[in-house]
Amino acid sequence: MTEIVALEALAARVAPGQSLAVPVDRSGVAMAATAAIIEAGIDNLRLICVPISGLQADLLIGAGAVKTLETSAISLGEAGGAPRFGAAVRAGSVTLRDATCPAIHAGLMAAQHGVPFMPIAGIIGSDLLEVRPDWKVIDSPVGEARKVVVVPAITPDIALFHAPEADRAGNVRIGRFRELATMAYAARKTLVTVERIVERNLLETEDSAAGVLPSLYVDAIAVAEHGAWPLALWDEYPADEAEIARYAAMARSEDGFRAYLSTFLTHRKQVA
Amino acid sequence: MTEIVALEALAARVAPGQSLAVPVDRSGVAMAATAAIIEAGIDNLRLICVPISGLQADLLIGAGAVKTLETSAISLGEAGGAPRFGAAVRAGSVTLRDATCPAIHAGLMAAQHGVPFMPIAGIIGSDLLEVRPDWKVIDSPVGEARKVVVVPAITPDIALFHAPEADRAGNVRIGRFRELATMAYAARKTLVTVERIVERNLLETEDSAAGVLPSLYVDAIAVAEHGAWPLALWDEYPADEAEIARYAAMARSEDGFRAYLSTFLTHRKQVA
Amino acid sequence: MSSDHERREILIAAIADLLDGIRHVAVGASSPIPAAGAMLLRARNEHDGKPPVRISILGSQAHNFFTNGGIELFDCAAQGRVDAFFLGGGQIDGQGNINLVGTGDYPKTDVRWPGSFGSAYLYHLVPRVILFREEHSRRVFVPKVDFVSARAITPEVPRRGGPYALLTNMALFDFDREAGGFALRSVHPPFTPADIRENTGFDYAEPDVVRATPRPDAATLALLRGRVFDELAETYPAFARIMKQAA
Amino acid sequence: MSSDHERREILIAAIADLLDGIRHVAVGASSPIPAAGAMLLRARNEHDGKPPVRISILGSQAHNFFTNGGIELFDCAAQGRVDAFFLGGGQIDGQGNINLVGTGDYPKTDVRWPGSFGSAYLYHLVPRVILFREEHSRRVFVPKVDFVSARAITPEVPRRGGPYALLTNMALFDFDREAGGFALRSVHPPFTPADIRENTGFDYAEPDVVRATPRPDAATLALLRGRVFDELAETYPAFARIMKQAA
Repeated sequence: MTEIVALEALAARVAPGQSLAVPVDRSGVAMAATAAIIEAGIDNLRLICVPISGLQADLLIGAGAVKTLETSAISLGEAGGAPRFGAAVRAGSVTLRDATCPAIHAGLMAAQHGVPFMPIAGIIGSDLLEVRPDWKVIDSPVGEARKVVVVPAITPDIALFHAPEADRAGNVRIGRFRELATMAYAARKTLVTVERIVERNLLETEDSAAGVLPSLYVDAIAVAEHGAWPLALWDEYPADEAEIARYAAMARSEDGFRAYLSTFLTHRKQVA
Repeated sequence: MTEIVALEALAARVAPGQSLAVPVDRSGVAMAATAAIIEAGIDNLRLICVPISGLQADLLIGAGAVKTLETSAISLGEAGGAPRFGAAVRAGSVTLRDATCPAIHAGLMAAQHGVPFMPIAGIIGSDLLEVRPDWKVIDSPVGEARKVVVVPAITPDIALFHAPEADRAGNVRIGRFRELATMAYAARKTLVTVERIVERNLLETEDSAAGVLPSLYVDAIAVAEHGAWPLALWDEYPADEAEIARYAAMARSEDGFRAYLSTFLTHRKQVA
Repeated sequence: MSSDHERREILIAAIADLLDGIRHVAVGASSPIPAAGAMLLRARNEHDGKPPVRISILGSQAHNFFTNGGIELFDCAAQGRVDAFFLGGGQIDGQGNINLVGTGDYPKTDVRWPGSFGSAYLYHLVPRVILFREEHSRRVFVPKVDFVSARAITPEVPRRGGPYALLTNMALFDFDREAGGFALRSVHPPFTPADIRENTGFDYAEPDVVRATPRPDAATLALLRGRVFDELAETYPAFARIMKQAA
Repeated sequence: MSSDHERREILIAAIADLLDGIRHVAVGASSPIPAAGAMLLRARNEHDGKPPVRISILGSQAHNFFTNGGIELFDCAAQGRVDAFFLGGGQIDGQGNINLVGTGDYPKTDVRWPGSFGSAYLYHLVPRVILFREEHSRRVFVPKVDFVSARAITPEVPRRGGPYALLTNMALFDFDREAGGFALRSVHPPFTPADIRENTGFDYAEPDVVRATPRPDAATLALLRGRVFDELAETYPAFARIMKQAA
């Protein structure tokens, strides 16, 4: 059953060396929990971006928490390239597992369906196949003779995201952002931060239930108000573009990044 | 773009010999449209039950409209076995493609993802593999050595179901019954009957959008009030158990079935 | 056994015992006795301060916490999130194989049953599959099924799922995955081990002393006839009413 | 070209022309010019009584009619329901291959870009992929990309998708799938074919007479500066404001 815990306790459920799946910015990123993970010194993470990431990945990389990085892209969007990602690539300090968006979804779906792999359209001819020897090209076992790419199942140790609300039973509202459900189905444990806990049962009506991740898949929930800041949360609040631009500028240097990180962690504690 | 048409015009979009995917009773069965299809004399259908069926399949089989039947089960539920299905099996008048529920979902998902096949857990050792030579057992191309079943993509010519409501743009409310979306993604054309057309935009809010099949996947919609009768429609109306029991009793004989069918088709016209 | 209703109470209590220790049990549609067994376990665990039990009843509104359509139960089982499930069978054989398709030669079977449903899949994936078939006869329990909808043992492939027990109107069997067959655990009064042998078409192991399936004790009956039948009434009103009236 | 804003109007009109005949175009996030081109086509079709155009803008609330999460665009393309899409590239080569990963040797690339996004997939599946890259330089347009994020031509596998055209600040090229390369279609004033040759690192076909990319006509400009920039403001307020002010 889902436990409702404090943010620090939630972060403490992530162990060094675990694989951690996180969603794209627009789906709801657990930034407050990310701060708590960095503060707790959890490192050697194998980060899986579903299917891309930005500030969250760059902060974790800059803080030295990431050992391997599976992603289809890392970008700060309008604010430009992700500076700590770029620096880590140049330094060779993070092992890259470059991917393409639907391949990450397909890998998670393999885990969702309990199969070792998933076939996927396209990709043939891409150098991604050279740098991802775990992806295979096979002859289709059915239908007309043709090559098909297959990708192995992705079973994250932890899925982590931020959502507007959960109910007391641990059901979480995810709206149309169904990749959050896919992450949770695939992961061994799912940790969720929310803006608020609501007293009604989110599964009560057919309408409200359609956008819900059932508590069956949710191990722990922590309340973190404004928990996606400075990223956006759906139609709850927009991204703090100025803050992201400030990060982009400061994180160009290692020292600037350290200064930003220190303020960011302090800010998180003041809010909590 | 989605067209809103009359029920007869909707039924006329199904051509003899096409493959027709229909959902399990609880998801919303287009019974009024089924009557219109029978009335129009559309036959040689390749019926795909997602993943099982009952009265709808038995009526179509009894009316001689079905050439092949892909299903994981046909049953009238509390009312017992499906008599025309049983008779057709004994007579050998319908080609059976016996399946197991998740294999039908997996086949549709292969079509959804545009791949020729989908791997699926379990099944090994079942005689279904003997009677479904299109299902293959392969060595997993990734991970540890093991056998895995793969099923070919199912791309229905038509997906047909009944739902409570659609908006003017053709967005259809499907709630939690996401197999309806899977059917529509996989199918070449999707036909939907609804209790009513609503004036609001079903995609307007994050909450209402979560349970919507977008109009992109919907070719035509017809209004059919009480269009699932005598089957249930979600929490809109319960199944008419007495009517289904009456069918079960009458359809034991060919003559009884004919008599029932005649009344059923008449009833449909009176409602329309 | 003095009445249908007492027999059912024994079956329900036996199911609750078989489910002991699980976290999540899924129950098919139209399965009031398995559902009642699951609810009895849930009530008992709650009463005893043991871990909570989650019950999914397919097709039920009140006991449905799935939101991803018809595939979700199957995915959930594949993820290892379903600990127990119930399967029946038109035929069940001594190797634990079940037939939900029909008798005679496929496809023109002499008797045709609805079909395999999800059995071929779930039998591989759910650790405790409880075979539940009320009719105990040589027609049902055969040496070899005519069609294997789902096979119990497949050494050629890793699996966590398979048969755990077989419960009928007359007896309870354990399934031994090592031996690949059933062993009689207990016989419901007033039946005798000889009755079981006479009505079972397949061979099975039998201990020297076969115990009687226990009748539910007073505490169990109190829970069952009170809270459990009330909860059951949401999904199976007719069944719950009959059981409460008889009690 | 007298101004940034006129150049952009030419690009938007060129995109609308390239999209002519499609039913559904998807536009990536942060792509105001492609989005404006798609909206211009939609407005023009509506005005001319031609079939409606559906526009999906990734990450936009107003232009999002997907309800199945991040996979839906990709599934939709695989189902043949997306007719056109835009891709850029840190490098694009004469065979139409694109590089979104970086320059130099992988993984310790000299310059690292964000990554391949969905390109390796969508390039196979979307019939009209329009390569849109404003910077027209030998740094971008190279003989051979350092990393193939997505390959344009793969005879070893059936595909419906691939590059259709390449639009830059200076010129418009067609992609010839048979020949496996680009052909210059038109040059945006005031540039000359010689300017294009000088700033393009890969070889391409060039007709004897190269026409100038047409400036949008009055009717197009009216639609663009009116309705289209208003619609665009929902998703790209800053861009739409600048364009309206300049017009």
